[in-house]
Amino acid sequence: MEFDFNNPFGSITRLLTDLLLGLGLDQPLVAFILAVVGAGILAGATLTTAGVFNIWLERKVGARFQDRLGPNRVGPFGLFQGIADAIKLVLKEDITPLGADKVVFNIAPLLAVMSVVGLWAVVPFAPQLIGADLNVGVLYVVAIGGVGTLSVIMAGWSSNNKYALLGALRTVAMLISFEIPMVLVLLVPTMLAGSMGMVAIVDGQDVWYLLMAPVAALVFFISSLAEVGRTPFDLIEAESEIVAGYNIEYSGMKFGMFMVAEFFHSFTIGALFTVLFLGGWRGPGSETFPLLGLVYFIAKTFFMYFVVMWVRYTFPRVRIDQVMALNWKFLTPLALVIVMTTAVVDKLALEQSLPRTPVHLALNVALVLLTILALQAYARALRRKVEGLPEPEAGEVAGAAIGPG
Amino acid sequence: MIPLSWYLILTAALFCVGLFGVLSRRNAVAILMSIELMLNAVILNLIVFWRYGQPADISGQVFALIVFAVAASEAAVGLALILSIYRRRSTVAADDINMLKW
Amino acid sequence: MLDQWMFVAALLPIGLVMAASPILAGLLLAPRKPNAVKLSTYECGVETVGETWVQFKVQYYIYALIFVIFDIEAVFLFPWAVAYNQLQLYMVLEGVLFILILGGGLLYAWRKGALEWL
Amino acid sequence: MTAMQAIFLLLGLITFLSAVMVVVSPQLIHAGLWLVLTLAGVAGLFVLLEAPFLAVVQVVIYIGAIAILIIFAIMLTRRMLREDGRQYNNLWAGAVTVSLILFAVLTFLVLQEPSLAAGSEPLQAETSVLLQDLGRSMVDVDRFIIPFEVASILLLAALIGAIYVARPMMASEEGDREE
Repeated sequence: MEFDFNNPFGSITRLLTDLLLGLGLDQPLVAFILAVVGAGILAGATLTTAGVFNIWLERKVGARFQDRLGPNRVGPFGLFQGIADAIKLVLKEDITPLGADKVVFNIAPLLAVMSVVGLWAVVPFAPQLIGADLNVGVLYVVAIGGVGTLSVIMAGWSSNNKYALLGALRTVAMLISFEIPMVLVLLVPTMLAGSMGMVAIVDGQDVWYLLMAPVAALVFFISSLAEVGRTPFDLIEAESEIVAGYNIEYSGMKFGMFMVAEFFHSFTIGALFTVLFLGGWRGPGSETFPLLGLVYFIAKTFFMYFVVMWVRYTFPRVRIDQVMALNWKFLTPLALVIVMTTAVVDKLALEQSLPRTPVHLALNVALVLLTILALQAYARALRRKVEGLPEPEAGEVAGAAIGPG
Repeated sequence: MIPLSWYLILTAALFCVGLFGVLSRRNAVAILMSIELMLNAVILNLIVFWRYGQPADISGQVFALIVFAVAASEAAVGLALILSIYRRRSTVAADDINMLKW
Repeated sequence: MLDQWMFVAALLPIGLVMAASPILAGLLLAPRKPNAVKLSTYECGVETVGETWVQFKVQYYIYALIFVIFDIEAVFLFPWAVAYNQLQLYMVLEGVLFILILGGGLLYAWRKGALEWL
Repeated sequence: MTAMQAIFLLLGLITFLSAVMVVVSPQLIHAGLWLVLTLAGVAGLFVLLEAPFLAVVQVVIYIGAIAILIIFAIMLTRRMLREDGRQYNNLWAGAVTVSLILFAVLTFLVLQEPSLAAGSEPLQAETSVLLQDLGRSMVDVDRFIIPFEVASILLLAALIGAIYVARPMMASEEGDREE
């Protein structure tokens, strides 16, 4: 069989399949072996990128934002800093506190990593290069994210530490709250592509969904930032309030796993955003040269990752009551409105045979204007209320976070 | 292939485990968890019969989805009631909650 | 269909193993000298008072409650969104009605102050 | 035994054993975590039954939402449980008997019926086509539009009811702080 350069990834799979079949193995067994090998490569490559390269990148970029140099001692430009850190973490003593629930305590970091690695199963890197083209891809992403929530609760509960438990409850409350607008706006790409499969969503993006649904993209971006627990939503690690959050009792490599999961997750956000709203691997020439598609995908992903870092080093942390209010009183209603209007307007546009993209853009502009007006009215009402009342106590909210415990 | 009877025996087992939990646990939250087990057995059974009976007709899946909604509503309201009783009576043991006795 | 899921079934355990292997390496390489102070609960050096199980606020439960309801709503809408291209206008409007009914629930929660972080 | 049967047995075993652990764990949080494993096993069985949508729905709703709700409730009612050693009521022996008898009867009935030994036919349509059919049927006036809208009203009722029940607790907590 000759190698088809227009379809390199499909060809490699076929070559390997033929090779293994030639060894006299059964068809299902070959499929299983290929799945295991592919999964191993995928998990290894992404985890190494996240654990070693991304942490270096983030520290370097963060340093530049703050007018520092960042890591520059180990290797060229400090590139091997991540490896040095990993070695250090491996050599650290691993402490399991007294009174901890050992089994749950040890499973929690594993689940945290697994929940992020699992997300990559449905990410299409290039044409024909996807782990599993599930036709429920979008919901699968949400489902695997739920496992991450579970790992937080397990870590916080098993540590037998007040701060860990408090941090975990807070984190979980925030994670599940932000899941709602995220799931709701995921309906928009699903609706536009007519499928939940990631490949179908990428194929449907002749025009990037960022242009057709910018507000939905923004809501998705904000809520996924909160899902990762990145600044401005890093209440998970709010040192000044709850020491260090749910992973306070973890040390050594177990803590390292939580950290890898977090960095990996914010990188994954970039990839998911790319697939859902930035056209995935699509770009000029990517149809004929799939390798170019891979390059586009990686470039877009790293760009989105850069935006995540940009946000992180630009905005201050938000208070927990503000975060919750932002979610329940702003993002959730907005997401509901987006879903409803997109559904109706798109159907109307199709029936009147109007061009889809301008109609959607007009809808989004109108939505933004209405949102601004609503926010203005809300702010005015709030100001009137505050001016009518005496000044609220400053310590009220900080004290409220802990509750009558 | 997997015989239909295997699935049915498994769901029967799940249901009976749940039944045992409902009948014997003292803690109201544990009873609720057992009810969730039973509901899950039911949903699994619905899907099994959909798959082995009439896979072309989607109604089995619709039915299962509605049961999901019912299960979630039941859990939400049930747990709220348990919490409320706990606040008043400081107990979650089902056999101590006997205000409606007479 | 099932060979797609086989990849997921392979990836999730591999993710677990990849997370477990550095931890196991740590078990082999790292020193192990536990003592009572090291193993005690970390609270910034302050002695732990009382049990871990302080009473938590009901507000956490209420958020989880509203979350459950809206999660199910979104899940119900996904098949509707997948079939969107084949739907007629009145069918789309039925989906909108579904959202509006639950939007009423959000409004109720808002009015009752259930969304406030106290 | 085929590979499918082996996978089924493995998943079934995980599901069943963790279900047993749910009802026997003395510590409620552990019971909750075992419940999560049971639910995951059932989700795996859904995949095996070629209902991938229900599998992810099972994970999203049950593991991601209901299990979290239950764990929150356990944490909020924790104070009582730890002192309270007795996990079973006086009926437990009867409960074991009833459950075992029911299981025996059901198994007996299932094994009696020869038509139940058959395997499944392959699906006629792609699962994605089925998913579209599912979506269409839920808003089609001739099919399941009433259950669909009633489900939303049910959810609304559950939301309002649960908030109505839970609100006095919030009010009392506010009172606590002011004291």
